[in-house]
Amino acid sequence: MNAPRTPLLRVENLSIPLPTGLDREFAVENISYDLHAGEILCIVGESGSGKSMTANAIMGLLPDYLNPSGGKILFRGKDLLTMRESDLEQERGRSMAMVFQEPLSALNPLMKVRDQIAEVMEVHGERNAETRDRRVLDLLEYVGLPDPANLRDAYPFRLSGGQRQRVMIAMALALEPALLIADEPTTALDVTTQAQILDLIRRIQKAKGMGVMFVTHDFGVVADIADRVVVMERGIVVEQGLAEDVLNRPKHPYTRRLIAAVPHREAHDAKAAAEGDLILDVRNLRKTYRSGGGFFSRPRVVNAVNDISFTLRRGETLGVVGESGSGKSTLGRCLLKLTEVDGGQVLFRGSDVVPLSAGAFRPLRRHMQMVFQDPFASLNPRQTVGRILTDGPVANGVSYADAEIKARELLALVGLETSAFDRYPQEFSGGQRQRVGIARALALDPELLVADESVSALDVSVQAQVLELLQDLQRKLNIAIIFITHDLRIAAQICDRIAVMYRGEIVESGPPEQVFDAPQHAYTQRLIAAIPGLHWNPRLAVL
Amino acid sequence: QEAPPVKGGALNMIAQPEPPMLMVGLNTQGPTLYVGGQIYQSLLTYGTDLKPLPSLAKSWVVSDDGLTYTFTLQDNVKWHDGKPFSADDVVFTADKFLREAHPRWRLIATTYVDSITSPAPNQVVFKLKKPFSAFLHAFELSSFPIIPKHLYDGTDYRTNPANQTPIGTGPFKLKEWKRGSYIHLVRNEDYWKPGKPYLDELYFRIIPDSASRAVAFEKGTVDVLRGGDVEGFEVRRLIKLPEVENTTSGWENYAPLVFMQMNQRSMPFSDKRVRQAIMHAIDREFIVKNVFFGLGKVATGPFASTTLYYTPDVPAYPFDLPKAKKILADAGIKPADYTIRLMPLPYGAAWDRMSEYVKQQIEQLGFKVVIQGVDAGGWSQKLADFDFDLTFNFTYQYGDPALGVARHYLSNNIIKGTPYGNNQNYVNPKVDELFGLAAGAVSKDVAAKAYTEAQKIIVDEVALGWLYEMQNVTINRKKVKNLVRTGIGLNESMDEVWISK
Amino acid sequence: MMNFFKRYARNYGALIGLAILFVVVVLAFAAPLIFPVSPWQSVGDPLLPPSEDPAFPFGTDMLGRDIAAGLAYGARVSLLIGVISTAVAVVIGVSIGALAGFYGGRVDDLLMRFTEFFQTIPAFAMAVVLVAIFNPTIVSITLAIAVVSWPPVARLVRGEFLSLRSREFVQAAVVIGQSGPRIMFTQILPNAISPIIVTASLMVATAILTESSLSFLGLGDRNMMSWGFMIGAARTMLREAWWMSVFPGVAILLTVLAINLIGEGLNDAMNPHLRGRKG
Amino acid sequence: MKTLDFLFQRFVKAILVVLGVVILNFVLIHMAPGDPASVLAGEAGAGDAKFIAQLRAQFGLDQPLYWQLWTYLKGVLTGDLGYSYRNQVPVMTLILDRLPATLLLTGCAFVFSLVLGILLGVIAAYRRGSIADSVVMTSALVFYATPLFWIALMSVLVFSLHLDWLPPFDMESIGANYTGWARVADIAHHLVLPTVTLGLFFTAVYTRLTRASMLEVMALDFVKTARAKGVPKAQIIRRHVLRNAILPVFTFASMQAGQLVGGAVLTETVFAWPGIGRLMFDALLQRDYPVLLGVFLVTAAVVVLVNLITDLLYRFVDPRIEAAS
Ligand SMILES: Nc1ncnc2c1ncn2[C@@H]1O[C@H](COP(=O)(O)OP(=O)(O)OP(=O)(O)O)[C@@H](O)[C@H]1O
Ligand SMILES: Nc1ncnc2c1ncn2[C@@H]1O[C@H](COP(=O)(O)OP(=O)(O)OP(=O)(O)O)[C@@H](O)[C@H]1O
Ligand SMILES: [Mg+2]
Ligand SMILES: [Mg+2]
Repeated sequence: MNAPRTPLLRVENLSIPLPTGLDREFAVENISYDLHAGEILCIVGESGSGKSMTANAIMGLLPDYLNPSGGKILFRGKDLLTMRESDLEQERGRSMAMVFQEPLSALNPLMKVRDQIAEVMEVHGERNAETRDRRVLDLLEYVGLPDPANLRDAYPFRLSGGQRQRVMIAMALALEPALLIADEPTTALDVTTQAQILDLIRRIQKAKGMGVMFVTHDFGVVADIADRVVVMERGIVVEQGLAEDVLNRPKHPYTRRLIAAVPHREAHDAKAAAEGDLILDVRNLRKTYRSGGGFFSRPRVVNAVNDISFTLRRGETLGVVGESGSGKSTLGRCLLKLTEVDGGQVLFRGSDVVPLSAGAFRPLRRHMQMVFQDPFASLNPRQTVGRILTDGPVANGVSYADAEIKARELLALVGLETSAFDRYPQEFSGGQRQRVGIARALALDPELLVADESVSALDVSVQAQVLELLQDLQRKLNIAIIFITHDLRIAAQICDRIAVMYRGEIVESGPPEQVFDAPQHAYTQRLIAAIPGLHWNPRLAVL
Repeated sequence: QEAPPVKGGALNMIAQPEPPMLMVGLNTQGPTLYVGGQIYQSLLTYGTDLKPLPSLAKSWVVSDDGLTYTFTLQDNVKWHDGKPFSADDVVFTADKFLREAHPRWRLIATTYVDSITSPAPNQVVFKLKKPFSAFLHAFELSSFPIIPKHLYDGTDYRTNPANQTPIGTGPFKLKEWKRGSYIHLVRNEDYWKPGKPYLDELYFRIIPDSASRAVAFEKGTVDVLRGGDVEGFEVRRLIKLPEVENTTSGWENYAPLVFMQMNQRSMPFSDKRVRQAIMHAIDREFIVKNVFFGLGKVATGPFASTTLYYTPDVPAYPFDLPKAKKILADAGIKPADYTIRLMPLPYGAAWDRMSEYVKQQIEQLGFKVVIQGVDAGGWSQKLADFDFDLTFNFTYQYGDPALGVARHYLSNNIIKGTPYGNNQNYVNPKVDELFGLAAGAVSKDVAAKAYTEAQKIIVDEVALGWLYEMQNVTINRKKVKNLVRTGIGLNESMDEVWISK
Repeated sequence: MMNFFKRYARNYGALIGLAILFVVVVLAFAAPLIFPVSPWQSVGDPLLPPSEDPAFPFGTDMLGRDIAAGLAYGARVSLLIGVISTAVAVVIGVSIGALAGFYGGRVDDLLMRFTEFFQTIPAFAMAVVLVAIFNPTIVSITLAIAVVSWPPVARLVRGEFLSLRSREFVQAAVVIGQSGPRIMFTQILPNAISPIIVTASLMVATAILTESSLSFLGLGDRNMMSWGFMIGAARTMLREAWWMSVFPGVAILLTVLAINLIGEGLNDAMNPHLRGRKG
Repeated sequence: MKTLDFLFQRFVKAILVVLGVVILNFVLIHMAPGDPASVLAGEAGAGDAKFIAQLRAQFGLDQPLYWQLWTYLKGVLTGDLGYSYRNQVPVMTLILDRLPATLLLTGCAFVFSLVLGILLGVIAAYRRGSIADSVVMTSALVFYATPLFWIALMSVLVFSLHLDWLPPFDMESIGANYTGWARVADIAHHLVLPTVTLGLFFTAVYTRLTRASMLEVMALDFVKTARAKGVPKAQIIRRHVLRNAILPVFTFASMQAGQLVGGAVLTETVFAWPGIGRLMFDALLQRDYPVLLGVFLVTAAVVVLVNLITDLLYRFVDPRIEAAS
């Protein structure tokens, strides 16, 4: 990195104002940074900090009603902001390309993979169809897609998320651009797939010497791939520098806060939970989904929960981890009888709840509560927080007056002001809403709490607060918790035991240190190897 | 001025609506008779003065006691398929076919006819059980079309394939029927009137929309418009076109007369004064002028003014709202106590307008009126079941009061099951007696006297609320000659019609 | 709420629509005051062209009835039938859609086949047949329109229920032990209400069009003056008296247009995209 | 296999719908007031019980109800939709006579409205916010709110009676007896007004739909991808947006086939177009229930058929269908 070289991309004092009436004046304000050829620049920051906005501004993909009010974006010395649209079109796809977050929707559903990739070459002057075709084949092979000859004639819906993201990358690489912008390209993917894609991007970048701008909110990813880092907070660049420095010696308090919140398993203090009473005993639980199928074709059968057994004691936290689709949520839903169970027993306090009818089970529900994933979707937008918190006790025969007193206590317990009682969920931030969700579950004094990805939708710093709250509550109330997550690091941080699920089965279970440090099952091993930023220990950062 | 007839040419007319079939023995709807009248014929026809005229019967004799009718048939008449026509066909028609298939003939035959015989191949004799002054009026095309025995005897009449290929004795034969488009008839070369018909071809065009029918006439695509082919307001416009003439003649035998039927089984209509008041409350001139575009004439009583035995010398009911109200007040009737169900005749826009008008007028007397929209089926069923308060109806007179008029007033004709009887429940023994007397009279004078007296009583009691006599206008281009000659108008065999060059 | 009105008021067309509808509603309510004589009553010479006689600014028809009076009374019929039939359709549609969407499975299958059946068969032809067979009265017309117009509501509500049912807050309600019907009414329905309102408002417009079409074909209630009836009666007189058909047509057009504008305004104002997550 | 399943399901569904309509029809026939026999007898001017009984036997009205339903079903299967008492012709004959005219009219109106609607919708979406957009969308709004029969009447008033450009009634010049191309031209001349008036409402519908759909698709991520590839705007619209946006318009349009028939009743009535819509109106005036219900059944069947065909076509156009469900 020799400084005098003109950078490949230079963002200079860029400001993009937001339409009036939104929460802040500028989406990004006065930001500046450089990106050199042959390096990976990571842009990190919490949701809404303006990461995507800068990326889109560079590509000239901002919506019509958002216009930069000042600054320059110099690409190889030319200001992209003053360039004519037709000239910009020439640059896009040829010298700079972009990969988006959501591989599902970023591909045209009605166009074959081959045509979508070939189109880049076509619009940039490659007239020979045969050449294009050959190149498509090469590209597909290059990004590591299996059976490219057949796959190129597939429509996107046939591909998995990871495959689609590879197609997107192939498309971006088609003309070997000098600049690749990747906006959270792995956020929607599994850890294992994420690791592969990160690997691919790194490999390509090395091979082609591109400049890569990589947007992410995951410090693990930063640690894995970044040469340099830009940290953004609410539209402002608060810190930038070499990855090494920023990760291990963060200067700005915001950066420090972010890093401090990164999950870490060391924090786990092994507590003696094994003595509590047995509260849940699951034996050979089964759940099979059947869908499609008809007169001439067989239905698709998914053994989402396949012969699962485990036990849980009061005050214990069981982490359930596994990749997407491994059946974690289904397991949770079966336990709470949110879905029909196909076989096995769920002994709750010694008696089997599986055979109970919905009506007979309803009185038992108050003992088993749930905290949901999406704090926006899990609260009825038409009800006040008070109503949300009192509905449960009222449905279980508590008088409204008592329920209200309890609700106000709970608000205090989860760290919200009691004035929240009369407000609507929309008036709260994500973290606050998740607290409301937890309070709702606690309103019924449950003995078992199922938390399904309860922190996945939250930013790291908020995530840390909520995790802390959960742990705190468990200590106070001595509840048993089943904590479902796809993030091994989080599970390791707060669970007493971890069960790893793979294709509907628990392939391995034990205390976190055992699962983490001496994984037995090959799948667990793969899972752990894929965790981004494994070599970097945020605990060691100088905070 | 009268140029000699010339032969040849095609006459374009309209069949509206398209007739279901042309077999007049099985279907007596207007268009069927219109087209079928050129193919089938009857024994007699009737002049505009309603006097019988020869058709397939060349002459006829009535015995003095009025019980024996002897018809002598034309010579050399052949069916369209070449088979000779004879008295056997007439006997078959009268005794078998029409008795089974034709309700009006069946009634006459069972009530009056004793026997039907053919003493000679060209003679038919009807012997009656009792005298029937109207008997000679029962031989018009719609009542008594002659059916070929050789095609129908011993078959199921309704499913007989010959219904699709009608065979008659008339001046024209069916050549082609393109459904939805036209019916094409051609000259019958073997017609029994020598040298006739003059015309080579007849086209009956099917034009479903009334506005297009008017345009078709304007443009010269058709030469003749029959009454009902176009809307009333179009008539006013079309008759003013150059080279066009019109006549209201040709409907004397039918003389349709429109009336209100008020159910006299219960109040308010069981009170004659209410009926009288209502007659005064309705401006019948207004109806004729604004609803039916002047195509009619206010009716004075049960007999159409163009028919036999009509007398204008009956009580009159001029439009006079105050008087109507006074009649009710004098009678001590509180109209507000009554809600009258008005059931319009579902025959189209003009009839709807009339219902709306009548409703308004009766409401002005203080009655409450609700219009009870029904369809044709519902209308005839409700009327036939006596389940109505007030409705409209009209009757064809068929030349003689005994055939078309008396049925609405005779107390022995209060029969459930038909909309065309004495459904309003009018009962007056004196009237029964007078109609009986007239029908059985051998002498015309006796009949006339009885009918005159009956009319006076009926009108005074407002047995029905007569509104107006429909006037159907036939419009044609002037070049079409001899079009309307008789009282059955365009249903008449067009064997004398010709087109000037 | 304030926000809602503000958003609505931003929409120019929606305001115009509201203004027009306001006039029509006033006209409907005030009809007996402005025109004390029945609209069926002959009050002038037949077939007076508009503005020939200042007493009849819109002219008279073939029976000398005041077209203006007909327009005013017709507004009552249109609005009445439009609103009631929509209400009935919404009740049917919401019930069926809610049951299907909430319970899913067999119930859903059955109800949706039923709905599809009604959606496939030609709606207007069906309305014609129903009214013809049960005789045109205000009740049969209203019901016939309702019977042919509920399926979209059912589908909409089912869709909403289906997606809301799997939403986490509904599962939360299950978990805290609320009963099925209670969840349907207190958790799901309030969240599905705005699309229902928007759809319903647009359905009123369609219902008015359908009613006028039925009346035009002679399938109106014979005791009520309606716009479609006026046009139907005037049809044969097009050449002689254009005003008899032009004015009622304009009345329908304006009313339906107004309601559509309002519906779109409501849609924009309630649009979940705009509402977003920030309240 | 999936395709077979799909075909099978769609056929069963279509047949069930038609069967449903048949049964509905039968129920309605029996709800109709007025026993056909007494109606007929009434029209024949006589109502004696024997005559009515004879008619009842003739039309099978004296059989038990389930037997009548069975007979009716059997009849429908063999194309017998009953008998028009009024016209003395089998209902099927009447309908088959008139069906081609209606198919011609609705077909033309369908194509007209779809082509014009999509065109205008695309223009409006492409030039969103421009004057062209406002003009198109305002007129769409107006035509969407205008009663079809009234547009028809007004166009007769203006284009036929006033300007005398186009014939106001019928499908052919009466009695002209053209043949060959002259006849085609004549019919086309007559077709213009009905097609346009019937089509305008649907044009408005499709315009609005296309525009909305285009805007929706234009906001989707893959459009952004295309822009990021450097594809020019016009090509994005053509290649990426249009196809995705038009599919829902097509689906909707095929579902509208039933509506089109409803419109045809009104249009044919005004223009005296000799189709089944007109037949329905005539049957309505005369309350000829067998014809009314026959027309209803046939239109329902045609609509089901159209939907079936679109569904099948759709399978080829949209690759995703196979994956769904
Ligand atoms: N299309 C838009 N219209 C208006 N405001 C927008 C738009 N897109 C983003 N914003 C606002 O701009 C700011 C920055 O958004 P941006 O999408 O860049 O955040 P981000 O850092 O990418 O967040 P995330 O991690 O959630 O993707 C936010 O306040 C957001 O609400
Ligand atoms: N309602 C359903 N019908 C059919 N299949 C389903 C249904 N719900 C889940 N599945 C399937 O069951 C399997 C397990 O799904 P589940 O939601 O339990 O996974 P998960 O481990 O929670 O995944 P994620 O991390 O993505 O939430 C998946 O293959 C999924 O496709
Ligand atoms: Mg982003
Ligand atoms: Mg899950």
